Amino acid sequence: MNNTLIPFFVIIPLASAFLISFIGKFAKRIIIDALSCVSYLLLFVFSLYAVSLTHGAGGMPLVYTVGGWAPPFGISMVLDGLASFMLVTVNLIALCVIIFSLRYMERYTGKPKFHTLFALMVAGMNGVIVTGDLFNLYVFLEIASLSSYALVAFGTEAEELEASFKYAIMGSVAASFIFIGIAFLYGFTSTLNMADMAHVLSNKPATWVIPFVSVLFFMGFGLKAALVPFHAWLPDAHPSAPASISAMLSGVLIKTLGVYALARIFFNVFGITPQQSSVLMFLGALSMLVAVVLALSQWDLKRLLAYHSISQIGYVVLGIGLATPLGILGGLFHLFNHSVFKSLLFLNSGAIDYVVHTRDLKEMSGLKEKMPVTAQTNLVASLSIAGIPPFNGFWSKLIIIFACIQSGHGGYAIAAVVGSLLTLASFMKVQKFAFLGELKEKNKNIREAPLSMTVAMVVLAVICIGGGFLLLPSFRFFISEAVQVLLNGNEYSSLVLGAVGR
Amino acid sequence: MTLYLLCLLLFCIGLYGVLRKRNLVKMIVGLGIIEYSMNLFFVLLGYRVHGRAPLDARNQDILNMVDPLPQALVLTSIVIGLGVMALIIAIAIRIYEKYGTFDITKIKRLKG
Amino acid sequence: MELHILLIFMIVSALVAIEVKDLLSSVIAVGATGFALCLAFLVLKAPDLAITQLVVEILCLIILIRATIRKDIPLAIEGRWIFNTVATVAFIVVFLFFAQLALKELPAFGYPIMAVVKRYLQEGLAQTGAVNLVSAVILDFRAFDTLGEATVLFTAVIGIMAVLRRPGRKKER
Amino acid sequence: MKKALLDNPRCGMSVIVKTITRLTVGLILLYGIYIVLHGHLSPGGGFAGGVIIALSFVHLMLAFGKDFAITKFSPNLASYLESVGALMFLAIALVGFSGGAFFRNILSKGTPFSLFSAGTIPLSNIAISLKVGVGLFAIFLALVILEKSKEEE
Repeated sequence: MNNTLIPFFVIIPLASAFLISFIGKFAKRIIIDALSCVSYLLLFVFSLYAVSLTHGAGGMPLVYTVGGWAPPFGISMVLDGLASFMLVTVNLIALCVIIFSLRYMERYTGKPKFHTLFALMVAGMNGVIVTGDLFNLYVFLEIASLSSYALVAFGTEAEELEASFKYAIMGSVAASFIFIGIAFLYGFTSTLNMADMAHVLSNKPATWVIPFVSVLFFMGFGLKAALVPFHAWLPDAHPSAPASISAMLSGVLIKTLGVYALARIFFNVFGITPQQSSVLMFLGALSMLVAVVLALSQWDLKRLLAYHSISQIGYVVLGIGLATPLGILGGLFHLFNHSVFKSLLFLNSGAIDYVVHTRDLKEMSGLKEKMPVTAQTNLVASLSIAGIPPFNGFWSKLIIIFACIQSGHGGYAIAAVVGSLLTLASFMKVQKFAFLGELKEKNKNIREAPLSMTVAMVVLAVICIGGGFLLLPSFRFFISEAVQVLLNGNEYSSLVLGAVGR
Repeated sequence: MTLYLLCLLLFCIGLYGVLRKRNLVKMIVGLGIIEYSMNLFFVLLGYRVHGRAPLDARNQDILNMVDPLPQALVLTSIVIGLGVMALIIAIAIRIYEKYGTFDITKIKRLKG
Repeated sequence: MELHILLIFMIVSALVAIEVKDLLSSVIAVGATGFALCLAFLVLKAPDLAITQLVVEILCLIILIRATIRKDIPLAIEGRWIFNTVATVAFIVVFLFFAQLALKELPAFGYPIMAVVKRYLQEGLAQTGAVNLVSAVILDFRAFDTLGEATVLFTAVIGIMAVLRRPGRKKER
Repeated sequence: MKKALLDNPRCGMSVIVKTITRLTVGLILLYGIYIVLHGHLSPGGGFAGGVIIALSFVHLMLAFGKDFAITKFSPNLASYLESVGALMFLAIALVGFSGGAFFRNILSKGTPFSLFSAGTIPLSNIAISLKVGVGLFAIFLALVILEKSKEEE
């Protein structure tokens, strides 16, 4: 009964959220912090165990039927290579971010509410990842989105509220597109289970339904992933949130709700067509270039990072959109790497904000001598995001560029190289203005950020340096099994339905 | 068919309200209309002619029922809509408190 | 037929809600749309939804009216309205055209496929013991959705408490 | 103290509204409880019933003024009770593990059409109604308190 593990990815954060809200009024701070940390640690350990389970199962997914109702009658949860890959990414970042937040969030009031909302966000993301049911995916997507709307406005200052309002409106419109798409699919196939739906769709000819639903899903999940024509909310929402939340939003939320859901539905339910794949590639390349150009002119550190999130999401979508083994490998590997270094960069900006009380690049300079750990980790992350060897970002970008050339899309390869160079320029600016140069007079008395914050940053920096080792043959199964799930396409349905009885 | 199209027209009207109006309350109203239309659309998909409500009775005259699954899903969706709506209204009230207006052209502090 | 009338009424009241200048009138017009939706649910044989929609609508209206009452600031006159109208109408026409193509491939109105649902109808009472099949679906067959739904509401409540609390930040030392 | 608050003409609406509220609010509450308990037998269920229960309190508050409700019920207490409801529902789901699966309906199904039937469904309805009713009332209370603190500033 290995599959009994699967529902706990949702149960643990939910129970943690409810319990924190229950005891939050009278329990000591330390108990709440400990409860929170222990639950994310458990989740991380479980997700590592899930990787070994899926590896042991040898390409077969594990299926858990909630309430004992076999699919398609009840809701099933599916754990395969892609799901366990995403679970590790999400829960790793969540663990690091919550350790960082223990001190950082002391600046805000209402810390139990923060812990509750954070746990609900993690529960929503884990739910999206493990679910095998389309409507269930929508419900968990709404949980994660709703908690992120509230977390963006957590400081309750004017700008934060405004950004949150904009984000909430755009997010709800996106959700309504997704809902209408699900309604069309239900009317057409009369089932909601993704495996069963893939089975029905492959046997039922359709000319207009699938393209129409694809456009609805491109708009809906594209808004959630902040691909370029739909990106307007992100540069407001991500900088306005507390730094640890920005790290979660940019690091994993847009990827889980946007890229993962998009990939799962297009590859495994629809069985991707060349048209859909070219739309994905075009959106990816467009986001990659437009966002990085916009980022160059930013002087607000967090805003600059937010634009880079859009740009890097472009790389991921470009890689996945190629739909070749090498392209998907690069896309998914970049997804993992971007989660790590972008959350590290946001945590750095949070540490600077905590110590110097500013986000403006012109206000900070020469922080290197006073904040060595932040400066070094930031250097590592900047080199990773710019794609300098031997950091992890280099390997994934290299694979994506190779995959573009291999499949005959030379133009996209050049675009990827240009985007990478512009990223490097933009981060050289960050290094120059934030860490090098003369220390400002008013910053003479600052000290390095507290220990819990630096620990989280150092862990992420180590992963940035060592990330390239994931490509070694003995570790490669972590990513290559996820790639295999997407390459299987429509066979997902027979694999999942076949695994139910076991 | 006409019913579906009318329903999607209602969806477009809501979308117009959200995207084109420059007032927070109007945007919330537009969002409400979007939610009505999407819920109605899903329930329309499950309707069956001469069907009856999905409740078992002791002595049944009409045997075919309408599809209960869309109704269950829309029940979920109504409650989700209520939650989203309430949160957005709360944020709008806080914005009104800070700026003293619901007019978005006077609020715009962020560049976008 | 009555559905057509209800839908046209909903469209008209939605247009009024979007276009009217006074905010309170707008909120009341959207309330009218909601109650028409409630009637439409009754016509569509969905009594559960009608009850839920009715009470949710009342609650939403109370909150919205409290938010907008005494704040009837006239709307700013918008520039470029010709461009906006043309763009909007063009979008609606394109959207409805493609939707119409896709809708042709769905089963006709009133004749759903009901492949999965057949089993709910046949065995629902025996398997779950619930006479109300919608209840059986949301609390037994698809109870996990309901957990999610309850969590959404919980999130909304905690989120509202978090957004409305003051002060948001502690004073800097 | 309570009596004084209730009859104070300066808070809340007019005497007519207050009198009618006194007569109807109990009925509304009872109707909500009925809807919850008969969720598996007739249309309605935990959500609709929970909202009706919340509405009966909102009704009381609108008629008798803010101070009346705030003295008896704080948003903190409300969110406390709400998490009780949420934990109850999660516990019902977890108890299903003893029957072999998460959310398995383990109790006896009973005879159809009777109040005590359908296994865990009525229990879930009660948990949800507690959560929804208290949660929505907490939202309303929080908004009212916000307005009140604004007036005082």
